Amino acid sequence: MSVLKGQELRIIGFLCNWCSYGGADTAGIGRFVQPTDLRVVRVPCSGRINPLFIMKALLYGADGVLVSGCHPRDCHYAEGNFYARRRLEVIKALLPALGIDPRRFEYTWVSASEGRRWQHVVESFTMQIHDLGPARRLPDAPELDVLKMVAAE
Amino acid sequence: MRIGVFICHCGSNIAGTVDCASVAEQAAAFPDVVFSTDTLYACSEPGQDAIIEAIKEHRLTGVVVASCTPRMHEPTFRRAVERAGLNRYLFEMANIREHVSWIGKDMQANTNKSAELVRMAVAKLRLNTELKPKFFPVTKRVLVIGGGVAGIQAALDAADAGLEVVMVEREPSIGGKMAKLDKTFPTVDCSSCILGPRMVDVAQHPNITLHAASEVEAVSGYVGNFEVTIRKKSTCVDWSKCTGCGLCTEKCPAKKSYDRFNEGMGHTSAIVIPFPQAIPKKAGIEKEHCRLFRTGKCGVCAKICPTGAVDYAMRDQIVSVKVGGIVAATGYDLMDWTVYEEYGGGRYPDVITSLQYERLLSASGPTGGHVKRPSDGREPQSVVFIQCVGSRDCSVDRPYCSGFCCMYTAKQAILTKDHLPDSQSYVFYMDIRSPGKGYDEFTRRVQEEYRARYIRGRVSLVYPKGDKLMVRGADTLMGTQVEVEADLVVLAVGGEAARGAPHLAEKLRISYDAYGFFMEGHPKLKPVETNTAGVFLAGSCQGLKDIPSSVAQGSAAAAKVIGLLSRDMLESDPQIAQVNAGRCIGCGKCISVCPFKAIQETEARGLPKVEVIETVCQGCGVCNATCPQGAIQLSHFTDNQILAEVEALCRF
Amino acid sequence: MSSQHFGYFPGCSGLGTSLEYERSTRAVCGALGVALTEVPDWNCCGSSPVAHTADHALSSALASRIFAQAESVGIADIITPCPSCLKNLHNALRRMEDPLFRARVEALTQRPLRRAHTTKSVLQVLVEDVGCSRIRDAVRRPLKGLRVAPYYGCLLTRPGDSMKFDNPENPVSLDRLLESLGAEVLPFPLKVECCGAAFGVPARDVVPRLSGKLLDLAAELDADAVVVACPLCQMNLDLRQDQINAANGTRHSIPVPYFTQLMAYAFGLGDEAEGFAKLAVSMAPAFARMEGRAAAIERQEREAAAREAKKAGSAAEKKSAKAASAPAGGGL
Amino acid sequence: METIGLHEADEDFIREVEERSGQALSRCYQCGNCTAGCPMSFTYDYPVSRLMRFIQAGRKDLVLSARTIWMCASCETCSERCPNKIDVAGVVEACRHMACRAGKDGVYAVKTFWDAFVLSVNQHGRAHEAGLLAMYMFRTGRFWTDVDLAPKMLPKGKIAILPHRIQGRREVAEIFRRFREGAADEEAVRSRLAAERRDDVVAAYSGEGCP
Repeated sequence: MSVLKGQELRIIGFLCNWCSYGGADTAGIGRFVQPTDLRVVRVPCSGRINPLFIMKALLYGADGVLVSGCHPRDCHYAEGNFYARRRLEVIKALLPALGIDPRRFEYTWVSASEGRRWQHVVESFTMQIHDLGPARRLPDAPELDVLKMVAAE
Repeated sequence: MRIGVFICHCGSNIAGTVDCASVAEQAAAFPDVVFSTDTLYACSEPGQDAIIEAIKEHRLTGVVVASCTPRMHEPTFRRAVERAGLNRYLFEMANIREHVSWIGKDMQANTNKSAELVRMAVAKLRLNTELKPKFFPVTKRVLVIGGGVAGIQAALDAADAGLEVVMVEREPSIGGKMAKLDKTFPTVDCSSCILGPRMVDVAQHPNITLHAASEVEAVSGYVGNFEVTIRKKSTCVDWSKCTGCGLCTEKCPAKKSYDRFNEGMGHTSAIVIPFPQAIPKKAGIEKEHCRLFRTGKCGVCAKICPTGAVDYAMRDQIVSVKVGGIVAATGYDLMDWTVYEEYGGGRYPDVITSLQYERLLSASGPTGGHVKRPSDGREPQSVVFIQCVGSRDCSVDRPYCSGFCCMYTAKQAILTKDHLPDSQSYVFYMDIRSPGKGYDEFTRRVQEEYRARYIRGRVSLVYPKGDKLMVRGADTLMGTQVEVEADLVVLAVGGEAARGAPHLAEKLRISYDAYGFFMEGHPKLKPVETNTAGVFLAGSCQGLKDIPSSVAQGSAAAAKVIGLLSRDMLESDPQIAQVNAGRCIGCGKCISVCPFKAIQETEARGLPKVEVIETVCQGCGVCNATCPQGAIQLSHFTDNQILAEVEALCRF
Repeated sequence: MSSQHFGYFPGCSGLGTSLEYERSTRAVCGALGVALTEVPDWNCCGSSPVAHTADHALSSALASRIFAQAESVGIADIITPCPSCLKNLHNALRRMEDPLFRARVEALTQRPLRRAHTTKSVLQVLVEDVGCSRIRDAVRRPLKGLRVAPYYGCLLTRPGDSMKFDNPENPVSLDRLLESLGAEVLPFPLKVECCGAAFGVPARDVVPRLSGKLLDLAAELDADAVVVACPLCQMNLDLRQDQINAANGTRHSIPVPYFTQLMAYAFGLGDEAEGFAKLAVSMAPAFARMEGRAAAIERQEREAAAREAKKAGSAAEKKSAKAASAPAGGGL
Repeated sequence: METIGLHEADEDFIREVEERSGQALSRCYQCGNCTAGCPMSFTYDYPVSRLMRFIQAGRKDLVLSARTIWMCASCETCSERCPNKIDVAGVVEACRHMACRAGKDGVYAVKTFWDAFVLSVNQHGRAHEAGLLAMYMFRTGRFWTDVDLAPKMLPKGKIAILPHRIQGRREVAEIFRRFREGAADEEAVRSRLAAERRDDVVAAYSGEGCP
């Protein structure tokens, strides 16, 4: 079992529970049609997202990784998304060094009321990944030292 | 682990575009899954019973339900597995409705995606552990932010139930928008007659502490134990001495000051008691109008005050208070209608807002209840009401219906006829929205009995011609352009979230929508809750509503707070950070990033370590992502658990 | 100043019905140091009639040739006095941002544009690039006492979303400009209402009705003149004023000068630049009224100044008396 | 009045108006603001808001034969004030273009005047006011059109008797010729671009939907 061959690519989304996961729910409740590629991992806060998650996902074969949290200043945990932003910027800057196209990773902010915005985010990110095509697979990617380095950022 | 998987059809909501039986079949092959089935409605009583049965029959030690969003039914299923004797955290959900079946119609792709989401849930569940909540004491006091009718209702209900209430009101008096209204629909009873006594109740209730002319400065803490800082703004009058005699307002020489309570329809003094029924009935100086503050010369009020209450050097005061729950009831403001340049953009004195018109109609208003044009004081004969100014209008980014304008305009047309029997009212409307008890009958009465002319169409232009205003609109039912000569034009200006609402939301850590309205916990089932435990909503801050609905929400929010604070101890969420002391190097990075100051330094065998204060930690996991050693882990969302989900997706 | 050098597109009417607009524009720009280089061998902008009946690609192709001609003398930014031309040049640039549309236009012109172009109205350049303070400095004969109704017409600021000039419903740039000439600018609530446009020829009842309303309002406000920025508006209000009067039974005699003519007058640039002789309704009575009012205003001002001086004098006297009687060191 | 069969709506017509104007017609909720502000409304057979409704209902013949689309002065008051941000004037214009293509007569005097203007530009490269007015009078037989204006204009030199012929008038005439021969037709241009492998342009265009 895998993504549908020739139709889907492997896209993982890390969504904070309070805003973006709610926004994705709102999009669902509104029946806003979206591409089926994305699989969502729910985390309490975008600040919970360890860079390791994203690096591992990309090295283990994800074609794209999307992170979405609350809008700046609207964080359920007051300031978690500020920490997230700093870390996610570092990741984006590091990806080329690992031979990964930085366009395979994006982060954005979607609130629980923004179903339409979520639909748009999913559509455009999925289109972006399809434009890039499937990523090179590293089925037995070793634990790279760089991962630990990133995690320590 | 022995895992059971339940794939919910949700009637046809999921089964319509997902082959649930196939998903169940695929799930049976996932690691540790010993039982897998599909079920019509997992959340129904037979559905839950079936889960409990299966747990017992197959000796399950973990359960996955694939159905709707966990934000909806995770608590339901956790209770179910608990009833079967499992720890409630040995449960995972896969969202195959909002994230799958409702956003696409491709059965094959949806079925496949659903199976993958179940695989992720199973992979995570295999690493789940039993978690047990802790208990902590609550502060039996509630903060009500906003002293409009919704806040007043919430405060009185909570206070009557025996809770201590702290009310914070930004304006110098409570009463909110309702205090400015002359009459209310559809009964046309006097607004201040029904609100006034309740305002007095607030002032006199032994359980209520009122801070008027005050704002919430900061909020910290969490449900049951919030720490609130209140800024009491300087009014330059010591309210402990002020008797509200009003002598200062009579003697104040700055008589031409902008009258905020009367929406600028009249003038007032710079030291002012907002209105006769004000609660508290205390004077305050509006510095931007006061001669002393503007020119350095005056001081009349200080000289005249019989109790010596005036203190020009008075400063803002900061007050701190501990509360267990918070009700936000900050109401609304009118949108800035001056963007409508085609209606004069504020340049024509006889084009006024409906709230300004309320003040002209009110016996306590600047004209003593005589309807007079602001420009020349003449009684208007022809009054044109324009609906949907700043409502249902994408061009000014206000696409929503304000909900109450149709009704108050009908009321104002009736009152116009009552005040001026020879007058003629014209109401330009797009649709008459009057769903409410007695509401539609009311909008019929204004047309049938009071002979207001209702014209279905918008107005494109208002311009002065002589001492009249020409109103050019359309009557779409006749299918033609129409013009009316008006003496007075009243704009039914739509509402928007109160000034500064998003800023307050950020302090309360609750969500708000694109227009600044606060987000309720669930649009149907949690109308007064927020996603932040212990914070509740009442009135128009959640979305525009009329007085009956605001009052109902005030009571509902009070009931929620009373329920919350009826317990002596609250359960803490065990999904919090935990420190592996063996791996911790005591670097303190987690301490510096924790938004709740829930981590503190400690020592073990002479080495610096950290520990988590369990009832303070809110479970955001920022520390987890910061720790260079992976020593601090967020329970139920550990690195390994999340990586297991990632791996389940990528490795297969 | 190098930034104040523009390509200049006079528009077809500048050679005929709006000669005075064209001439005064050149004179005023010259006086203010705005260098104009006429687009060589320019053609019709593809204005309303073409856009009206044919197709956007055809009208934009005509506009595109103008920009191509400008490129041939190294110019990218074009200004024009005519709002109708402005609208068409502006819309052509906006539509050509779409690659397919651009390809369609190029299929007609066979002359692809190589540079990024902009287009603005003369009014916008005078208000935004030159600025009212420089205009005020250039005034030799202030229009003190002249009561003017500023009439923008419907096209100058529309479409508001893309034109990005002034407020589309309540523009004030012309008001400010006329104020800086010293005129008394009346609030003219119909300042963006339509005058009847080119319907003067094919539908005779249109202009008397629409332009008639404007003249009625101007008369009600006791305006000496209605000041315009559009050749079509000017023609309807001025040239057709007798037609309007005949149709409506009114007896208006309100001159309708272009704002540039009043600028030329205020700057003292001479009869040829002012071109008031070209107007159908004479400006002479308006100027006579202006001078009468100016004299009255000056008289009042003189009297007020005298009163003020007297008051100040007596206050100073009192003050000095007080200071003399106050004990030493009693000051601040 | 005739009963209108709602099921007979011409969906292709609706789509074509939407495509040509770039406006989503379903956004119109019939508030009437366009009618309310339209200065030319008194000359119409149908006020603008009803025209919008007819388009929504797919009444192609009625719309393309309407006097309204010819009498619109393109002042854009409707577009500026539409609460749904519909470029109403653009929709009317699209209908007028379609009516021209469909060979509709339109309002004779108005169409003749526009045609005279276009012809003048075609011939000289610029519009020649006197010439096009003469052509208009000749074609419509309205010989007294604005003769009262001549005495006001002639002595002041405000009428150019002879046309200003530009040097590039042949170039301008070529533009008109290519247009008549369909060089700017969307389909033709698109397929030519595809042949030239200008995929970027084609893709960019096909992605275009409602604003």
